[in-house]
Amino acid sequence: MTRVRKYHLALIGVAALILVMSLVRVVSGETDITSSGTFAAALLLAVPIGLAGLGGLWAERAGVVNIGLEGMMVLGTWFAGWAGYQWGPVAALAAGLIGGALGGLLHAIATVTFGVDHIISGVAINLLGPGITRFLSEVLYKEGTPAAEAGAGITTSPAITGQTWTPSLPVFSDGPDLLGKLESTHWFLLSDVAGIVRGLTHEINILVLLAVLLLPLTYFVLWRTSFGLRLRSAGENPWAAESLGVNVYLIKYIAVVASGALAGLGGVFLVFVSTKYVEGQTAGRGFIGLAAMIFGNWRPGGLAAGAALFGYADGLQLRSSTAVTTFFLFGAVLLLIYVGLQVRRLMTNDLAGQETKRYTLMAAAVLGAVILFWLWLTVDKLPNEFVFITPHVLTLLVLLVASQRLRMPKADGVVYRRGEQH
Amino acid sequence: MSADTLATVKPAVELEGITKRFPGVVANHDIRITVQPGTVHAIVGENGAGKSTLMKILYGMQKPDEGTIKVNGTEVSFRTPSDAIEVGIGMVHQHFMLADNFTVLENIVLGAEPKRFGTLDTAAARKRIVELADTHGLRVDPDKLVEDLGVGDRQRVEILKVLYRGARILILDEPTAVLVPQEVEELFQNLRELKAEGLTVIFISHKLDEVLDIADAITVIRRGTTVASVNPSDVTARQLAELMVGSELPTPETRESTVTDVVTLKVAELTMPGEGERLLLDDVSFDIHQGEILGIAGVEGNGQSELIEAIMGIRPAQGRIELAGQDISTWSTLKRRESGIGYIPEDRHRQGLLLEASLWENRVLGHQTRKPARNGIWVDRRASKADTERIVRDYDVRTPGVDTLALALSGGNQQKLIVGREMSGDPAFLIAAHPTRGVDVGAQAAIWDHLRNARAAGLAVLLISADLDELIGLSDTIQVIYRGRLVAALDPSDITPERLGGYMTGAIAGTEET
Amino acid sequence: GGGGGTTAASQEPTGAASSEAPKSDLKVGLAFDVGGRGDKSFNDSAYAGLEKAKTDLGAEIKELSPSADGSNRGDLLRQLADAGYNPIIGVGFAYAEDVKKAAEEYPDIQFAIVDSASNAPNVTGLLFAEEQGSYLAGVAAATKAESGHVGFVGGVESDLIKKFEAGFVAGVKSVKADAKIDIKYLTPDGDFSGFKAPDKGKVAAEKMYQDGADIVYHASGDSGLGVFQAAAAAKKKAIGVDSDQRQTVKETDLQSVIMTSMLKRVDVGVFEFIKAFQGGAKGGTNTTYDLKVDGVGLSTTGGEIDDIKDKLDAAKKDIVDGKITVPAKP
Amino acid sequence: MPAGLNRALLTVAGAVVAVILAIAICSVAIIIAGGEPLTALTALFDFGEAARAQSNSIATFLNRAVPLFIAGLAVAVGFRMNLFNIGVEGQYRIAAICAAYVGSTFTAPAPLQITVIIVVAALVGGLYALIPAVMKVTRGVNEVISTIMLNYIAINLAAFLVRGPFAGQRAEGELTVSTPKLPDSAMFPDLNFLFEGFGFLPPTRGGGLWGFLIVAIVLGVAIWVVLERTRFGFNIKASGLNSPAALASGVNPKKMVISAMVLSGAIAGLIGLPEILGDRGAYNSNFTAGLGFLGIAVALLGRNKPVGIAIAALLFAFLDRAQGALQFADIPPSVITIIQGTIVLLVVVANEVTNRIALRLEERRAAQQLGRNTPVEVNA
Ligand SMILES: Nc1ncnc2c1ncn2[C@@H]1O[C@H](COP(=O)(O)OP(=O)(O)OP(=O)(O)O)[C@@H](O)[C@H]1O
Ligand SMILES: Nc1ncnc2c1ncn2[C@@H]1O[C@H](COP(=O)(O)OP(=O)(O)OP(=O)(O)O)[C@@H](O)[C@H]1O
Ligand SMILES: [Mg+2]
Ligand SMILES: [Mg+2]
Repeated sequence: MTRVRKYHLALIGVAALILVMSLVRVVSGETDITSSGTFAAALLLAVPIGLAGLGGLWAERAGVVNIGLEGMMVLGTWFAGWAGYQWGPVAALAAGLIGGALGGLLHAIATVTFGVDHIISGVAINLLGPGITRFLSEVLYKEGTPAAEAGAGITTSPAITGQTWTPSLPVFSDGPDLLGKLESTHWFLLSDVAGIVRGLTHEINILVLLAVLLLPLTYFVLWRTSFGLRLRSAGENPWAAESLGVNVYLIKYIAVVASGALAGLGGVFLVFVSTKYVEGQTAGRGFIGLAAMIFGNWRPGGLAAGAALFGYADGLQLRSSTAVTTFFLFGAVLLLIYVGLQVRRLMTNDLAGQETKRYTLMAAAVLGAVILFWLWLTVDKLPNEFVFITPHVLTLLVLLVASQRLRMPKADGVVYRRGEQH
Repeated sequence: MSADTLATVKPAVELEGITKRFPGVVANHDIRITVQPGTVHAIVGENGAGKSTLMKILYGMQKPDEGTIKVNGTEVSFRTPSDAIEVGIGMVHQHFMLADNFTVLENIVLGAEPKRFGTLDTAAARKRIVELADTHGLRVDPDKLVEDLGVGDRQRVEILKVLYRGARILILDEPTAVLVPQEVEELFQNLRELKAEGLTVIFISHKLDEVLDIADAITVIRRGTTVASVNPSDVTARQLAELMVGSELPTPETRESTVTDVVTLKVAELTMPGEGERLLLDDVSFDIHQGEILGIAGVEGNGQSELIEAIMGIRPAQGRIELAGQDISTWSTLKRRESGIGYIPEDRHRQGLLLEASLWENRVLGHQTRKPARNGIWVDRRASKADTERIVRDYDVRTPGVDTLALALSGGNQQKLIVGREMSGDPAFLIAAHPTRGVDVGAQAAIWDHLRNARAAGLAVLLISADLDELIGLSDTIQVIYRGRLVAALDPSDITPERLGGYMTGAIAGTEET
Repeated sequence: GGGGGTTAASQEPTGAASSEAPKSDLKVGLAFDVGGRGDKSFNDSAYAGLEKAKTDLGAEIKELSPSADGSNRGDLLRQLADAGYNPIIGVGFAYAEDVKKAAEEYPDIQFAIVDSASNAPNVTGLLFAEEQGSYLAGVAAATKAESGHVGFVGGVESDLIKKFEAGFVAGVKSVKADAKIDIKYLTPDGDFSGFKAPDKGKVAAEKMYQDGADIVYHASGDSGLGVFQAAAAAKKKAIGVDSDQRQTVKETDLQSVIMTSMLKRVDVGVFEFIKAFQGGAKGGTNTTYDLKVDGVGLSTTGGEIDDIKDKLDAAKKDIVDGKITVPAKP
Repeated sequence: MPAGLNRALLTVAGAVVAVILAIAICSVAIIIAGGEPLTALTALFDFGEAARAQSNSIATFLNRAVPLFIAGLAVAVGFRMNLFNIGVEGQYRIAAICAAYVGSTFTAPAPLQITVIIVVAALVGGLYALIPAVMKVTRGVNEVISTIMLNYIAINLAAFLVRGPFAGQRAEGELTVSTPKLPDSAMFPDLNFLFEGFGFLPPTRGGGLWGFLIVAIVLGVAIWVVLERTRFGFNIKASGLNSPAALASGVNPKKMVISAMVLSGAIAGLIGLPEILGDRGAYNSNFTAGLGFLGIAVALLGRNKPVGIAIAALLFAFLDRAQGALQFADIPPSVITIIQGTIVLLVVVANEVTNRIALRLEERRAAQQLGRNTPVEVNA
């Protein structure tokens, strides 16, 4: 019952969001707000973040904080590049997964077996990941090696051989491309929806498909199977799990290794996009993924929303520095909607007591809306540095509004020892 | 049950020469116990006697260093709890082992999940749980989150967990510590039913009259060794206690009233909103006078913790709190403590101690801004250590020294340190929440003496305890708290634990007597 | 990470054993920019020059890479100096200060710095007129782009990359004053991940192509791969940078989209400096490798700009003759 | 106190074993890379032939340790109360650029000028750390994410400032963007005279030993005193060990979060100063980045205690210094990063193991002295 309602609420929310976006697009004339290109870019940029976040989710649901995602992702990129140039994309996928999983295994050994503080172990892995990969490059890709002949340098692997498959939604997003045609008409709402759908279905990387499928799969495994129940119990109350005969150590090992593999998969994705390993190409995405997961309240759906927000903001700023200023307008509209809702609530039921606080909040919201609107009118183009931080600022703002509802697994980050309850 | 029938049936559990050593401690030494099937077998002993350790060994959570375990006549050796579950042993732990964020159903099926096509078959699980609950009279809502449940419900969930696994031998480690008499009676009713169905129950409790009430056989453990096996019909509670400790039983009786008419603490119209419409505290008002101990009786979760925390300024609440005529309701916790409020928290490990810090640092805790701990912006280490030594002496804290880490002390000694600390600095008002919970009889008596002496010297005390004997014995007045309201004021001199329990569970409607 | 760039120049790395080389007591030290030896780019280009000095001039060489955060640049220079190397070359403008300090400390040793000017008596600044080469790239782009719409993707918004942008814009405008030029940088100055983000390069270039740009010029290191991919997907063209990327990029489908590349001959600069040192030259001057000395230029592999050779040559001549001054700042 | 001594000895033994193990593991890596582990080891200790090379090496080593030490301190202050200030990275960048700029706007006698710069740096770092602190106490925002986000924001902000409002003059052909040069009175006097004192050849200024070392030592002692001897330090420790207990004891958790975070940020603000006041004389785009992240490793390695952090910083700096030396020996310098990561991991594992042994010993000792380990004789 409640689940159905939640699901409906989410749908209504998405619909409302698209409506507002469409409105903002029409008012500002920035087509990139809902263009298929932006959404394709958002998908491209969101996937590695989402995969890292999924990695974090698996580990933290089992009670192990994984701040080493970045290091594991780096391992994933290197191994994917190394295997990919020799044996093709499938090998790259497998090797990247294994590389990340090895990082996860290290984390598991340190935190689960030796009871090392999770943050410390993660930090060490973040040091080790780049160190090991650089070392491997220095050994395997140095001048005179076969790899170097094939185009490797110390900072890059040779390109992956073979093709990866990029399917599209037939007829709608490809060939006749009905959605593309609809998008180019720039009709209110219709074109926006068409652009969004087309962006998400046109020539998508096969790994994107895999990554997107991993979200419901993770939900299914963690919330619908007995294995998932055991895994989550290790994050909520490992002692209870232990007392019921659950092998908590094993569960944690599996979870953390899977976590590393998922982060590694994020690395593989980066390699597939750039067709080769490029040193430093992860650029902190492991951390952002972790943030997306916390943002998403340790749930796959929320995590996807966090990654999507980040990817969207990043894609939009990359495509159009000016479109970013419409976020001012967007914020103003949201604040006005908030005020509207509050006013309606005031009309219908008069709750005494908290009135002054509510009025101040509303006044602040109105003021904020006015300021944002004024900013939107006056600012044509932000300095690039401010454009670059759009996703980060948005994340912070959303957290400011929503973070009090977050609830992390109860035994997350707790060092668990068999037979020692604290 | 006659002796002949017992002899023909194989014992459900036989423990032979069990020995378990921890670093520095021999928790169990050559333990021998035989438990007959279809009986309730009680194990009693002081704190730290080794009861829980023994049960953990029987449940496969710890491995014995020596000795053999036989279940239904066959020797077994457990590596993990699953091995024990396999042969039909289930355990309800001293501290609840539940995941708060899971539903009742999830907690119950964890580790023994019914599956369908690889997924968790919740429908089947729900059906089975409802069935079990019905047959054993253990009513629960399988889809509720455990965090929303009261203690009694949680206890039932724990028992269901065990039954769900088809256990024929149940271990209950101090199941009644947190229950009110009515709930205890309910539990015992359940246990009798289980027994009638042929299940075996091993039962641990410090409450000896309960033991005598329910048990078919009793084993006494002292310092890790079985010292006696007795028949409940042959002993009195007092004899049993003397077997446990080898000394006289103390009683928590107040001698003469020392209540004055000076109000030390005045609480007026204290209200604390909860989630939604429910109020955690609803218009709570009372006075405590100099030299008075006010006992608060109530089933856990009816607002006691909130009341304490509101008075301490840890949680915000509306209403007025006055200490010696001064309104302190807007003060910080620190200022309240400085102005003379002492606080013995209900959970010493959570709120009372820094386990990984030394004793003298624990002495400083809560007294950072006062002598002897304070010296300007500095912590006065020398004076703090000296004063800790005084507490160790006066309160008989058994420790090698004041630099020892708090975690190296036994529970009773930790509690004595906390009591000593909170009595230091001449408090005018003391909150004592479960001051003797889980503390053995010797330490209990010492703590009661300290409370009585301080009261005689004019201390006002707010006493909260689940131990109704303690509450009745120590208090000058008892207030009953029920769903955040004070529903009855009672005179401890003419109240029985049973009647008190009636008020606490709402079975008797609140009337203002006295 | 100073340079925007990819591979070393066209000359063959000579693997000749040093025993065959003429003997001399020349000891040359070189300190790379972050990324270090083997980056197939800026650093390797410098190394090619160094290696040529080894084979042609019989120099003993030592090359060092800095730590990942570049904090030990100054230290590397001193270590080379202490070990008796002379001359010593710092690769990348990030060395400017450290070279200056080291030069003061070791007045008897000659230093060179790539990509930065210097006025110290024993330092030679090896400068490249990226804006001139980029101007030609701009001319080529504007001439070839039928839509009159081109783009520029910069890796990091540093002043060095802005030189590329300035020259490119000037070149385009010289052909079509009303041309539309999209410009995008991937990261701000100080965050060098913009040289290592092919995905971002791809997104930025994709947008330009979708908006109608025909040709996109990149100065974004490894991120350029993304630009080429976007070009291939849009079936349009791109311009490479630093080295002849049509040769150094191994993927055949990407090679064909690289219309030309703006060459920056760091190898030439390094080698010429060492040679001059051997000839007894002293520092205190800045040498600019510009169009005149072919320190910068356009590559012709693939022959896609052969048809506009005249136009390019004319532009080049105007610059060399000083008729056109290409701006170095946007 | 023998228990304490025991523990210290155990800890040291554990750390030594861990370092040796780490070196062994890396030796394997070096052999795989076709190198000689022994050569690598000598390279670690090879401070050069010439007297000048040696003093340069020592200066490099110590100069690297100073910011690492300060970064470790900054991180540790938060970590001691389970406050994960991942934002040291951003805090020190913002602080460094503001301090460098403010310092360049006026000229005063050296002590005053330097003091002002240090104060500005601490102030800005503290203020920047105040943002996540306020977000945490008012809105419950997890400081790990907020500080990660603020790091990116700080990097961009610094890039904006150094090119825009805070940009200084540049020579023609100079591509490094930089704040205006600091006046000479802002440069911290170096400690090169020490070399003479020890009979080494003093390095020249720039390559010399930064005077900020003194500030770091003073800071370390001050932080030690604050953490170990004052009420504030006690409250931090209590909050870290058991926050509900601290709360019940009257410690205001919000105030603690804010003050610890601000203190952490203020210390973080100083991380960039050794480099700016000792060498560069300005903030520029080559300013050393990543010290905040290394600080986390250093703090954890040093178990969040000033002395430990000092040792950890020296160890890291010692290893970092060898990057050049290793290349002279034709060994990939990335083994240093591997050694560092391995050491962090192994040392914390060793810590964990020895800690457990020490606690065991302590419990046993307590039990023995109380005679609890002898079961009573029972006359059944
Ligand atoms: N894991 C452990 N490590 C070290 N010592 C332990 C451990 N568990 C128990 N002990 C010791 O074993 C002794 C017996 O403890 P146990 O918990 O069995 O006592 P108990 O009889 O259950 O006491 P209580 O009545 O307080 O529950 C205690 O003195 C305790 O010090
Ligand atoms: N899991 C454990 N690991 C280590 N030591 C333990 C463990 N459990 C108990 N102890 C030790 O047991 C002793 C306390 O035992 P005791 O049973 O007397 O108190 P307690 O019953 O645990 O206190 P409480 O009533 O709070 O549970 C201490 O020395 C404590 O360190
Ligand atoms: Mg106990
Ligand atoms: Mg027990």
